[in-house]
Amino acid sequence: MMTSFLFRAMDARAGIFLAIMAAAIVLVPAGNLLVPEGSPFHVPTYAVTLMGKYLTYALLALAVDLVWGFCGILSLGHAAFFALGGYAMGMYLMRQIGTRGVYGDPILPDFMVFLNWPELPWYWYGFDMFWFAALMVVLVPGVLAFVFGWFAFRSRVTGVYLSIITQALTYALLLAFFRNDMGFGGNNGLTDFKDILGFDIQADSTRAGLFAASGIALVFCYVICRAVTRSKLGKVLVAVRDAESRTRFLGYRVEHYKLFVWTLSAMMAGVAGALYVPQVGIINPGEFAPANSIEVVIWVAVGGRGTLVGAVLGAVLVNFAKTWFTAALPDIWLFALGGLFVVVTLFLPKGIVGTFSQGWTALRQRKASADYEAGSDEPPSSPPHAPSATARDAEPQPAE
Amino acid sequence: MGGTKKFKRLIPRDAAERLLGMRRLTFIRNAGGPMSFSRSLLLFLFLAMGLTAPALAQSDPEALRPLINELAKGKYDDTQKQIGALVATGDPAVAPALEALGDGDLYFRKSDGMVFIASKAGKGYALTDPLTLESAGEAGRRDVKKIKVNNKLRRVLRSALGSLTLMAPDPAVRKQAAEAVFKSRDPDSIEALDAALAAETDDSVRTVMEQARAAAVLNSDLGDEDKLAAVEVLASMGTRQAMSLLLSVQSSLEGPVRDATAAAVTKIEKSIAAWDAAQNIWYGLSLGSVLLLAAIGLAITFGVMGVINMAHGEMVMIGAYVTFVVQEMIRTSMPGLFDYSLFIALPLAFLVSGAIGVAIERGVIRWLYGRPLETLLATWGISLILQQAVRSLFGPTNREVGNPDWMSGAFEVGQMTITYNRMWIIVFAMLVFAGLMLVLKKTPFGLYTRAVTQNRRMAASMGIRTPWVDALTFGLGSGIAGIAGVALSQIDNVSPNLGQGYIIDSFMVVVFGGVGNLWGTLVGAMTLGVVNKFLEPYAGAVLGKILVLVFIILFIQKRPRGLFALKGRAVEA
Amino acid sequence: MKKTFTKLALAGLMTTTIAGGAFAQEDTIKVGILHSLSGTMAISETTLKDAMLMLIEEQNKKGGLLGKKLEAVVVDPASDWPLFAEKARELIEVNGVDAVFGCWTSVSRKSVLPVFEELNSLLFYPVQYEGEESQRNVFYTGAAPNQQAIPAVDYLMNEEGVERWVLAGTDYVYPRTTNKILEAYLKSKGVAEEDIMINYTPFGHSDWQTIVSDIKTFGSAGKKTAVVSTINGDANVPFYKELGNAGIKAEDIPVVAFSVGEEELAGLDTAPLVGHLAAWNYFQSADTDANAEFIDAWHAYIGDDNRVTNDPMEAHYIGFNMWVEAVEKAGTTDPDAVIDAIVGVSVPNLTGGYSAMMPNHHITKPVLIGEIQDDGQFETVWETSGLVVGDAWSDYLEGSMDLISDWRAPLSCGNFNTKTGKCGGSGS
Amino acid sequence: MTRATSLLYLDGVSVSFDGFKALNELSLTIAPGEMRAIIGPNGAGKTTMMDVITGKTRPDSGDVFFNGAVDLTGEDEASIAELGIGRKFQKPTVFESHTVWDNLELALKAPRGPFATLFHTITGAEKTRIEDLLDLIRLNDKRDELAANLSHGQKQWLEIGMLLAQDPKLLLVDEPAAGMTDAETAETAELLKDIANDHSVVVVEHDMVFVRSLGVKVTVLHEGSVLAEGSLDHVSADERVVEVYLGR
Repeated sequence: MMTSFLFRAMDARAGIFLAIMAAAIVLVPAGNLLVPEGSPFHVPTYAVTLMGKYLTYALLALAVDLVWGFCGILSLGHAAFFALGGYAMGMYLMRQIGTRGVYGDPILPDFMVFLNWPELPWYWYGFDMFWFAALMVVLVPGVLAFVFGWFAFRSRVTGVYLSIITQALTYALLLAFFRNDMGFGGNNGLTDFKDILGFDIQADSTRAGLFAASGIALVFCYVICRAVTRSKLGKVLVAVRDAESRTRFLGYRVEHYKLFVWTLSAMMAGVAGALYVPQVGIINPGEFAPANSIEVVIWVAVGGRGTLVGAVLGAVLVNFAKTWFTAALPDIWLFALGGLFVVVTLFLPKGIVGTFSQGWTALRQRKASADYEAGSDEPPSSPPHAPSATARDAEPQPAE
Repeated sequence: MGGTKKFKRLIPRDAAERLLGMRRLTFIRNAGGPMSFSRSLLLFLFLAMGLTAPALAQSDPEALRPLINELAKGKYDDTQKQIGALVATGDPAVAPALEALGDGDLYFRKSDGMVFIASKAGKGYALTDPLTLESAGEAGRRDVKKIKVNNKLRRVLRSALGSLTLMAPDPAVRKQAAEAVFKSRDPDSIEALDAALAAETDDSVRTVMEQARAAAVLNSDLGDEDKLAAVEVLASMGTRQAMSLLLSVQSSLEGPVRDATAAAVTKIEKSIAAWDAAQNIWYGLSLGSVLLLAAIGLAITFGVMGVINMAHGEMVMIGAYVTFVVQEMIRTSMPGLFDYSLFIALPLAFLVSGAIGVAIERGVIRWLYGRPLETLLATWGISLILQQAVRSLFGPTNREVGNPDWMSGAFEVGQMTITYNRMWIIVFAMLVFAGLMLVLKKTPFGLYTRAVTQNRRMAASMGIRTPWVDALTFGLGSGIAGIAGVALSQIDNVSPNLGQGYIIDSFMVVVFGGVGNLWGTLVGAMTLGVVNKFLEPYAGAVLGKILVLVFIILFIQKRPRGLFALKGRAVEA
Repeated sequence: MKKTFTKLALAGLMTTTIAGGAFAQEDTIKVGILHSLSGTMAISETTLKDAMLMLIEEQNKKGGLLGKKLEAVVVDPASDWPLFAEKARELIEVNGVDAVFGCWTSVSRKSVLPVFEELNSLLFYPVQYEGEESQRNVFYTGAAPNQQAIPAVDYLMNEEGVERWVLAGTDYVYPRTTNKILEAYLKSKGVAEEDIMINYTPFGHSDWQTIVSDIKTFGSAGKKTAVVSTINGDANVPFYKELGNAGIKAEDIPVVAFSVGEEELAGLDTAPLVGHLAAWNYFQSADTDANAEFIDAWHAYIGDDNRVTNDPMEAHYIGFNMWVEAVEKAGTTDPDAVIDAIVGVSVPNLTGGYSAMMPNHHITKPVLIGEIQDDGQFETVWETSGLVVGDAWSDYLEGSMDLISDWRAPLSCGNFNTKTGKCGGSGS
Repeated sequence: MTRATSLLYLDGVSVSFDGFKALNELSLTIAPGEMRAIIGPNGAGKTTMMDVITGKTRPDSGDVFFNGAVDLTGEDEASIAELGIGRKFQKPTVFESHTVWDNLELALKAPRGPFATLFHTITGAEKTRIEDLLDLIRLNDKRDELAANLSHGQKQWLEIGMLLAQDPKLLLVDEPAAGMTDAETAETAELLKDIANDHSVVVVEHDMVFVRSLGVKVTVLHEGSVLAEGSLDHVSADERVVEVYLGR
């Protein structure tokens, strides 16, 4: 059963994606570790870390695409799950510092020492073990998403209302984690990590390893997403997206489906966050910022909603543009980035992948319909209403 | 000129002049201009002292000069002694110098230690002789040094003035003088107060004087009987100030007076607690009206038109910057208009933000109708661009937007303090809301807007130019946001980040109230404001805000379409 | 397809910059500037970027350094803390800068610390901060708590006779630590628990009605009360506006702030605030030749005579000159050599004295208390008689009172425990 | 007929929206195997009645029973659908970005839980059933077409096909002939009659010709309650009905 379940995930597009990812997972670390510096094929550590970060963003975008692109749940709060996963990993990394902190306290992290915490708060227990932290990475975002979703979907909160309360969720968490009394280091967050699983976190090989781990996680989650979206459940999700009450009248418990995919997506976001933290070296409440969640949605939109590969592409491209612009045009890069968003919406409404595959299909269909006799009145384009049907769910009601 | 302002309020010009009418002194005529009034005030001060002083020495400027020049030396403690010495001469000719000292305009020349009154002129200073008040040439910025004053010296001056203006002809001045004595609690002024009370005709001034006397009595070494009476006066005052005073003397008292003080404090505390609740509601309404102002434009662009307008905050910001530009122009060309700057800024802010709104609608949003989520993406891009544009144009730092006089200060209602700017903002928010309702319900434009948003195709087929209605509606929402920016510039930073701070709150308000319903926005804003302000004293500002957010999340579970949702079949059509 | 494209583009970008860097390195020394030009911190940090560009330009006019021209490399970390680390790495690895001047918030500094340590480069950090840190690659040219907070409290106690204290701050590590230190300090001076009120607000808090009224209430208990404000940047403007309108006068309840400088006051009408205080190591009003020169140069550079100068700018001025002198002393920009050479380097500050780099990588500074004037400037009403040495580890916090820092050989340790005689904190 | 022997039993059902009474003490009974047409002017409460039966709207008061025993007022849409009540909307509602085949597959009677669907693989029996349905609704050649590309009438049929795929005991059909050509209308009437052979059907319709061609018992709704009941000829002879239909 499982094999057929996973086998469904494959087609040409997925094949290309997986091949590229496999190449990257092998070549980038190899280029960094094996090729000597100075060679044109050497990949500098800076680039490895940067690309590793992009991959975690891509995983986050994938998670958002799963709920938004396929189920029509526009989450403006996914960064919260990402950050929670990041915090779980950060807590593990903090505990690994041990006596190497500036105060040399074997148990308490530095920020607790100088703010006079007498002992480790209970919720920090267990995070000195990797397996426990790894479990929490998926469990904490998963449980939060489950509880939040259970209430919200059962109450049939939909559209913008749902989007805005996801913003409220991440905003509330932002404020909560800013509080020093919470015991997560306040604004400074968790930082100054030393090693992960015994490997020096600053070593080139660890960075290459983290890159590879991010790549593998991305591939793994991609395959899961493919399998889910191409299963009958995936069809139900799209049905929910396009005509929620029709789906209900067919006897599907829409809230269960939403809850399933929402929780799954939150767990993926948590994994992304956990891989992000050791690579950038810090986790702080800024990651909960509502604007971050909006940005993720934008990555997905740029790449192409509901295409999975598009989400990955969008995340990598937008972040690459950001990296480039902030260095090349430090004073005016926001013009460039803002302009990019406007241009993409106006001229590539289906995102990059969506537009390309639409063009591809149209080309093929034109060829096909030329082969047959032109008899149909309807142009063989893809449905004009498909995106707007989902958008309609989010459309607010007009004034009375 | 903080110092000047403070003195100015104490005694109006005409009163001082009437008082001084009989004696024409040369330096007053010489002084002329706007300065003359505070000079006369100080003169009055010395005249008043002269009544008790043994002799009013006739001025010989050169005899005083060494004393004046002394001011250039030493530290604050020395300055205090030097001021005392100057006052002791009883010579009115020292007044201008002291007044300049209070304003921070007294300088000394480094080369010879001579003291001058200096005012900025070009890159350097124009010097005035502090005794003859004749021009004494100019000096470079580095040639002179300011004689410093600090809070302590300002306090010394304030209390001195207080006990000496108790007999002024203007009741308002007498009242302020009595209030100053109340703050200084100087036992030496009891005598002066008794004299003033005997002559006092105005009841409200008399009350304040009695309170001031009570304050001074408690601070003196008079007998228990006097003190008990004083405690009673203060207890009936019931204010925080009175409580503060009672608490401060409590430890130095004994026996029945001490008990009476304790009882009085308890009594005041009780009455204050009741007022606190009222004050909290006021704060809540005030916060609510800020939220309303921030959200009401969004209630149109998002609520009515369905555009997820992430650039809404930037429209507010642009309104604030319009206010800045208007004030800047007024400052440089017609300073007299400053008090009207907001009225000039309002229509301009509406037009500028509105025009930008129309441009955005025509340029971008009109291509995106029916795809609200894509408006989110595009308007997010626009908001980045607008922020950066303002940053490039006006710089990244805060710009100063001043409060006109009628927006400054506060007044008391019972034990509640109401600041003028908050009060006007509440009034303004209500006016904007009422105006908007009027436009939407009673004008043809409003009718068109409602028609188009309800059924675009039908409206179009009835001959309404839907594209223009769209553009103007978006312009209206943006213009309203611009107006909100004028109001918010009075209480918040004017910086490129201004809009970012309000965007999330605005969305919360609109969604909480029920998308598409202006009344919902009003009630939503006020509810969130009041809830927030009632939570804040118990939970603290941070936790209070978190609780409000959790409240919104839970509330939406209960009413998935906001406070004022439409019911029935139409909702899911 | 897309992956390869990205990789190609990235590789392309990097090879050009690396090649460019390598080529340029022949005749220039690169200096990185790591200040946010967008996002929430742009409001404060952009000025520092401009100040650095000015200092570099002036140094080049003087003939550069070691016979080479200096070249500024500006990046925008966009108030995004992880991005700070990424950009720091980019500056050092890709652009090959020899020193970086940057960061404002503590969290941004914490974020880049491991990068500077790993890549062994230099960071000059110009902002007053909470202390509790001393790192080999970082030079702290802003004030440590003992160079700002404690003198300010002393002033209020001695000069204004304050007995009751409101410690109001934004909820993050600098106010938390500072207030912790102050609380311990005040208690050691005999201030009772109930005479201290501590209040924290979120970042960017804009509705101060409740807190201002709380301060009023707290101040009406019959004892002279003062507010010690560690409220951060943006939130100050609405705070002071509320304060002014509520009629809290400096003569009654003075507010002393550690994060409010000339730049913050530029957004305010200061007439109602005259007499409120701030503690810094520099005020624009400092009456010295060096300062006048600096202000003139700044106005000329920025092309606006109304722009103000502030304490962190002076810190960059000092830090940059120290670096220049240390490089000249060492004859190379090699970080290890500069780290060795810079301790003990003493350069003029803008308040008429000299500041020296101490072995703990903090510098000596005078402490000034200023009162706000109606023109948006501060007037110094009190200053320390001599220079105060920045103390990395507070003497008033339990965990750190035994720690010292000395980066000279043979100790070479940022957290040497004088009790255990070991490097590496207080633990076992 | 009593509640126990009925298939659908509505008694004294009232629903109001903001003071407007959409249903007013409505009572209606459908026997097993019966086909019933419901007519009434706009606003008579036809769609609201459907909403109440299918669990979309909760009645303010009154009883709704299915199969004589199951209280529908306590169930949600999904469980009512699982009980065997299928509903076709007024506006054809199909899953536009799915193919015709997928639309039917989703509607097919099968376990409805997320985990069941996640690991579901289509069986031979299911394939045959879909093929049959495709023939029935005459969309065999469009099976791989996206539903969005179908004509209006084809969407109506697809929706009816989806209804049948659910294998319900009771079909609620809201204006099946709206927007159809005369030929399509006639075909639809035939289709419904076929279906009525082994299902109970409630048809809401405006089109009198269509109702007449069904030839079944008619209930007239007006202002939220039953105005008249009987054969079409009987009710159209009723003066009140005539007044309601023509008098305004």
